[in-house]
Amino acid sequence: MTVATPRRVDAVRLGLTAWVLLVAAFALGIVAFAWPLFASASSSIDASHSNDAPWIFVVLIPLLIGVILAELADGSLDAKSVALLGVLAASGAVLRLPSGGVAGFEPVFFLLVPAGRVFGRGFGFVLGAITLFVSALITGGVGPWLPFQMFGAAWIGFFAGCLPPARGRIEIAMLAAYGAIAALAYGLVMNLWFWPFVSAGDTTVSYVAGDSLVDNLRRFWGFHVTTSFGFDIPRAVFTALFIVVAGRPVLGALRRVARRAAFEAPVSFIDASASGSTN
Amino acid sequence: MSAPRLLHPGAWWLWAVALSACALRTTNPVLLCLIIAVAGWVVVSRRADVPWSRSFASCLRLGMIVIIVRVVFQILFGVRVSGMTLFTIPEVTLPDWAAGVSLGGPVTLESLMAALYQGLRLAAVLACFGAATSLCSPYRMLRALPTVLYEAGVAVTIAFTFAPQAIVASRQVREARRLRGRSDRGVRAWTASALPVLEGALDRAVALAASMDSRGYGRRGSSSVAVRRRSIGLVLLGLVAIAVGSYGLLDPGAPALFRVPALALGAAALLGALIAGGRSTTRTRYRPDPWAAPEWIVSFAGVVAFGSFVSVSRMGDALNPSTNPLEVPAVPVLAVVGLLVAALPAWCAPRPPALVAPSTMAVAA
Amino acid sequence: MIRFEHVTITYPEASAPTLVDVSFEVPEGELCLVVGVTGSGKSTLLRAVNGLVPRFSGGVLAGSVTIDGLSTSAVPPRDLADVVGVVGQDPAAGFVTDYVEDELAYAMENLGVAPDVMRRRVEDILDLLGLHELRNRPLASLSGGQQQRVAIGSVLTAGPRVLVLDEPTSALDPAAAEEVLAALTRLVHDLGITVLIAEHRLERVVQYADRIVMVPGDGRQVVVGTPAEVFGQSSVAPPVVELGRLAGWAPLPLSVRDARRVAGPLREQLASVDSAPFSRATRSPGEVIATTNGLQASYGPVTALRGVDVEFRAGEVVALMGRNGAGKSTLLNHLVGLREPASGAVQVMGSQPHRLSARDVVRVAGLVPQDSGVLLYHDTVAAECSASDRDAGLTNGTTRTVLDRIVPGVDPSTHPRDLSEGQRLGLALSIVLASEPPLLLLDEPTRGLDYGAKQRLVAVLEQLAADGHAVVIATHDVEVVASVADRCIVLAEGEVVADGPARDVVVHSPVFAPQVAKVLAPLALLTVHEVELALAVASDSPYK
Amino acid sequence: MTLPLSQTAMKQTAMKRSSLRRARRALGAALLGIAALAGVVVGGASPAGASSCSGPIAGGEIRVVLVVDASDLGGGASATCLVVAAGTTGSQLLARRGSELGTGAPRYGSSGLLCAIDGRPASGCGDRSAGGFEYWAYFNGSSGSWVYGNFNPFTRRLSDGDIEGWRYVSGAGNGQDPPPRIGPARSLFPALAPSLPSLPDLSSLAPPSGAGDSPSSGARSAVVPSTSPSTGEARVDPSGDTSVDGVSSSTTVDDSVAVGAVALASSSTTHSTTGRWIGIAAVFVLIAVMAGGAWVQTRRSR
Repeated sequence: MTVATPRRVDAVRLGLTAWVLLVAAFALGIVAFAWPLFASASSSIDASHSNDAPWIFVVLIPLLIGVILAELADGSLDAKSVALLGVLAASGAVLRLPSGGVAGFEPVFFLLVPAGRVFGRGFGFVLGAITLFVSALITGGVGPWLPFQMFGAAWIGFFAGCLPPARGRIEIAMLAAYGAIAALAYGLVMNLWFWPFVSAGDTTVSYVAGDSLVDNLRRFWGFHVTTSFGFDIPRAVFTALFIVVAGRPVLGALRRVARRAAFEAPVSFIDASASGSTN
Repeated sequence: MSAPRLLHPGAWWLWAVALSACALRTTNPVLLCLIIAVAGWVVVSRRADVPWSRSFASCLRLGMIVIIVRVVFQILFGVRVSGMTLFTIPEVTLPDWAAGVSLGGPVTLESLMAALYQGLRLAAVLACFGAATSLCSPYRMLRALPTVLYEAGVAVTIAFTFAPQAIVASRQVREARRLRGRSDRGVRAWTASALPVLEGALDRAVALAASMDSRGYGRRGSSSVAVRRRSIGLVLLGLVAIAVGSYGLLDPGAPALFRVPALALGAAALLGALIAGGRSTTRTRYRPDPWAAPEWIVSFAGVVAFGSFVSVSRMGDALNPSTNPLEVPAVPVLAVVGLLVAALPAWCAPRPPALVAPSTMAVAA
Repeated sequence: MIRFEHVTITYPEASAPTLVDVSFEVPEGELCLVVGVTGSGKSTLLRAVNGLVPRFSGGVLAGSVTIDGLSTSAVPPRDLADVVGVVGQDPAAGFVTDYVEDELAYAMENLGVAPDVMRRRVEDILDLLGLHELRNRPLASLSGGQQQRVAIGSVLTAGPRVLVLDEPTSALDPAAAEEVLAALTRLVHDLGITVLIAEHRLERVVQYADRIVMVPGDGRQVVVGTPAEVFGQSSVAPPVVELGRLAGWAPLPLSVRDARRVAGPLREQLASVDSAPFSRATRSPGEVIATTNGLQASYGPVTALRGVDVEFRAGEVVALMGRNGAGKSTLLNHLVGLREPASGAVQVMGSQPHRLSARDVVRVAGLVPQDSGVLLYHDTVAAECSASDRDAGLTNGTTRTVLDRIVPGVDPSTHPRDLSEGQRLGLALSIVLASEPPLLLLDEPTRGLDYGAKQRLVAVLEQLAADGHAVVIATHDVEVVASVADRCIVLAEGEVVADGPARDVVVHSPVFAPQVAKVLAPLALLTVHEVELALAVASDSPYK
Repeated sequence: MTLPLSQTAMKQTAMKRSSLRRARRALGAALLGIAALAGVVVGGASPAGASSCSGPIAGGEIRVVLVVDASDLGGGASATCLVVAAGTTGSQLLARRGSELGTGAPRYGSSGLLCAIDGRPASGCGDRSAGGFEYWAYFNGSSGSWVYGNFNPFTRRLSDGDIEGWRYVSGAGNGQDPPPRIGPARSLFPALAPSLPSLPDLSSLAPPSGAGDSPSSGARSAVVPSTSPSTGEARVDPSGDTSVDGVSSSTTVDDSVAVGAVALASSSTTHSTTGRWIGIAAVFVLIAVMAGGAWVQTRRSR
């Protein structure tokens, strides 16, 4: 019974290419999400084809996610990881159902964070992406925002896997804090992408292309506060609460299965003819 | 009119994306309404009788909500453009931590119309997406994935299969709570039921993995070095192109070539990488969806519509009628014709077969 | 075909090896049955055949396992897919896709079989297993038997020479089990496939087996041989074999048919004896505890119950029988108040269960659901026990004492999900029993239990009935019904088609009759034990 | 297990029905929305009234001069003094000017970028050019010299005595872009004086101090009246506008602007509105047919 000190599982290992891709994806992600802030007045974003840029990203992001998934999958995504991914993604999607996918009550992270924690970064990344994809397909909520949600969730899972080692209460506290922050950041970033659409044109909180970064930030903050705090704060609180309440058993369950599925478990054949084979 | 079969999902998505691209190019309410109508018409006449075909309706509702939100937004935060004042709401200025934005003031017809147009455009885009999702089965979509994404696809399929069982399980667990003399209602019950469901799920995953393993999962030809090099090269090329593209997107000084073209190149390269990587696996597909005449027609219809919109936008402002001063939107005949072409799939696409839907989507409802 | 040579398997973090020095060989085209008590390592043995143990589970395998000349130490399971097909206990748990056809093709897709070949094989398998009318159905909409057949088909399409099944029929009703076994025998006889089956329900499979591998567990040597040889000495044996032993028949009959052939003399000998005194239904049912009248229930379009009138009395054990979907579970759910009757009334101890609060219901009626696992959601047995005490507001330790009465010696620190089937059922049962509900309902309690566990369960039920509980078991297991039930209610299409003393109902039903009754029909003897008694009487009857 | 199955089955059928119904309702709703929209579009814009820049201004009002330089578009440069409510934003000021001169409201891109003033340029918005971008650069001259305004006309609130300038430039989109060619002189504000009816004597006018580099004739004449306190203010504007510079600019707008104004006016009023309505009607008939067809189909598939 190694519940006390489980070895750090890394269900999906990251090769060099994977790392390159992830870094690139992260950079592109920043551009894709934050372009409204950096776009200058007369750059082509708001020139002739005014709203093309975000839609370009709507195409690019999924492609990038695809490439990353392919890279992560290449070899290191064995039956166990895939089965776990599928089942966890389904559970996440189901958890999301009672909230009807409404932003306010979003228990997705409550599963995603511990899973990323237990099964490692790569797994967290894939799980985040797949969970939101599945729940979108199940609730029929496929839309231009989907790639961005997948992307955001993927990173939440990823960084959950990057958290420093800790045990017991500290671990739970850390996860809860991370969950809350992640939830807030998620909402903020989603808004940042969505902002120019909802409030393009002439409102006091609307995105004005080419305005100074500070002013746009100010207006964005205004937009965020006035529109989304109502959802984001409760979501963050819920996530943290969930992790505090159910975090320990969930972690326990995940570690149990990590043990039972025997990732990296010692396998050996003692045999006259052949011996010492590995998985 | 071929025999009943499911059209290749790729065709539907091409069509839908082209249509939504049309919607993105215009704020002309007439055209936008026509786009929505076309999408609806095609969906109604070619959707299979399956749960996920409902998503179009929900997308329409969502669209309505978006319009309303956009208008309300305008009323609350709208900067007061001159024009015919409809009514006035008291001004409020939020505290500084909320960026000191000011709400309220006189609301003019012009501003409302502008908001309405924008909302309508978003609604139209949503309708297009809804059309795509309700027209093609997610399962087919997964089967159409490039083979390098096979693992991810399998994970999603498993999730589909498992989701309804998880729901059933959670109900059983809630009942079980009652059997143990605990309340089976309220958030607490819900949370408490989540854990056993999760545990069951995990046990299930282990069993599933064993079954997959013993059924040859992950038995793929080791991707040859050449192929691997090629796909990695493509990926890197794509990344560079994208980097350049997004730089050009943000810097006014950059030449036009550094913008959309670069990004398009990047996208193409990534797509190429995905497909090239696919060659390396020894996996085969059972009864892959054909790409035949109907597929060509459907995707072509979408492209035609888009083309018509592009040429119209070349000719003038008909696609973006002015709201200040408010003017009666012109109706560019060419665009209308293009959209009518986009409605052709309602007749050209094969009828879907009567298939029994798996319980996934149903239970999710 | 399958050769085990001095195989010893030790799991990681396990103190003792699970299998010790197992050696046997199964020639091509045989149907080999693996028997043994729960936890004896049957599953481990089966999973070692294609190398899932130790490759998947981790652990150490000493010795060698060779399949068709391939050693599992050299070839990983996925590369054995076209040599060995493995079907797990719960077929549904192994499904990857959502539609029958895709599921059948799945293995071949992994193997990279050419599309046209794939298509042909799928068609073949569809016909071979009689699945063709189900080809477009979603897997979730299939019955248990159909699912099991699809699971078998889904490994067969890879074209394996060996098929390994872990308890393929234990969760099925008799009819569905027949479907599956018929399909299996066809595979053995027509395709010459080697089949390795582990099964608790010996009475269902023994007659098809060419060879038996008996895993005694706790490190003793496995016994391999023909059924007759093995059952000559084995502790676990189907009733018909035990009857054969009792009557000293040789060779031991394995099927009802064989037994009937040689049972003539025994029947004559017993004909004189009036079976009444041995019918164990001497308990006098007490006052009425629960009644339903005109109970209707429906899920949307489908009607689950139509006008059911039954009553349950204190101190009787009632068996609820019928096909899957006949409405057994629905009736139980109504009795415990999980569902509100669409029309008609349910009365338990004079109150309507669905009106009661959760706390009060458990004092009136308790239900052990089909998957007893759902009752358990703490991480140790101890936690479960104390929690159940708290829930029912009992003095601490009550549940634990009940548990010790039912399954003694369960380590309180183990995780409920790591318990054996029998232990888990025991735990669930004791949680329900802790608050001593006068009405006790069990849904499929014997699923997955070996003979020993069943006998213990029967004993417990007897005890409960004696204590004045009204016990209702919904089950397919005719042997258990025969040995414990006083009254038997048969449901079909949501209607009560038979309600009377178990003996009368069971004996005259071709489906529900236990093996002994089938052998000795028209005599109304149900169990080997009764035959023993009857013989005792007959031997000193005036006729001799 | 049968009960989950039967339930899902039941749910499926139920959902199918409801989904069709929803789809139909949604289509209907869409049509309604369209009708409402069509109804609304009929309403036109009515220009707001204006008060005098040379006359006394009421409390809560401010005087602002707005310089618009469209020389690069073949238009002239003009300065207009306007009296507006305190807290008016730059965009509102532009709109107000448009309505006072009858040259129509400015055109904005959907991202909020100012595309055209007085209908110039007729199409395009911040397009690229050899020199970088062609766009309307925003300046503030309250300090007495033009400062490239890195601010947002929608949120920039004006105060009394502000001088705002727009020039259509071709530049990099930064402070290097050239300012309007009319200098932001205080003299652009007309002196407050009683209005005596007389005709302006344009010939006797001297170039203004601090007028921008190489002012065009149109530009010079435009600022003249305000520089000579003796004359200029005193005249009733034909358009009933008593604002002196309103007059001056309106009188001195060179032909191109006049033409532009006419064109713009016609474009907003006289061009075949009826034709458009017919087109719209046709499309909506089409939509109605589709919706009807869809409704029938869903009905049949029930």
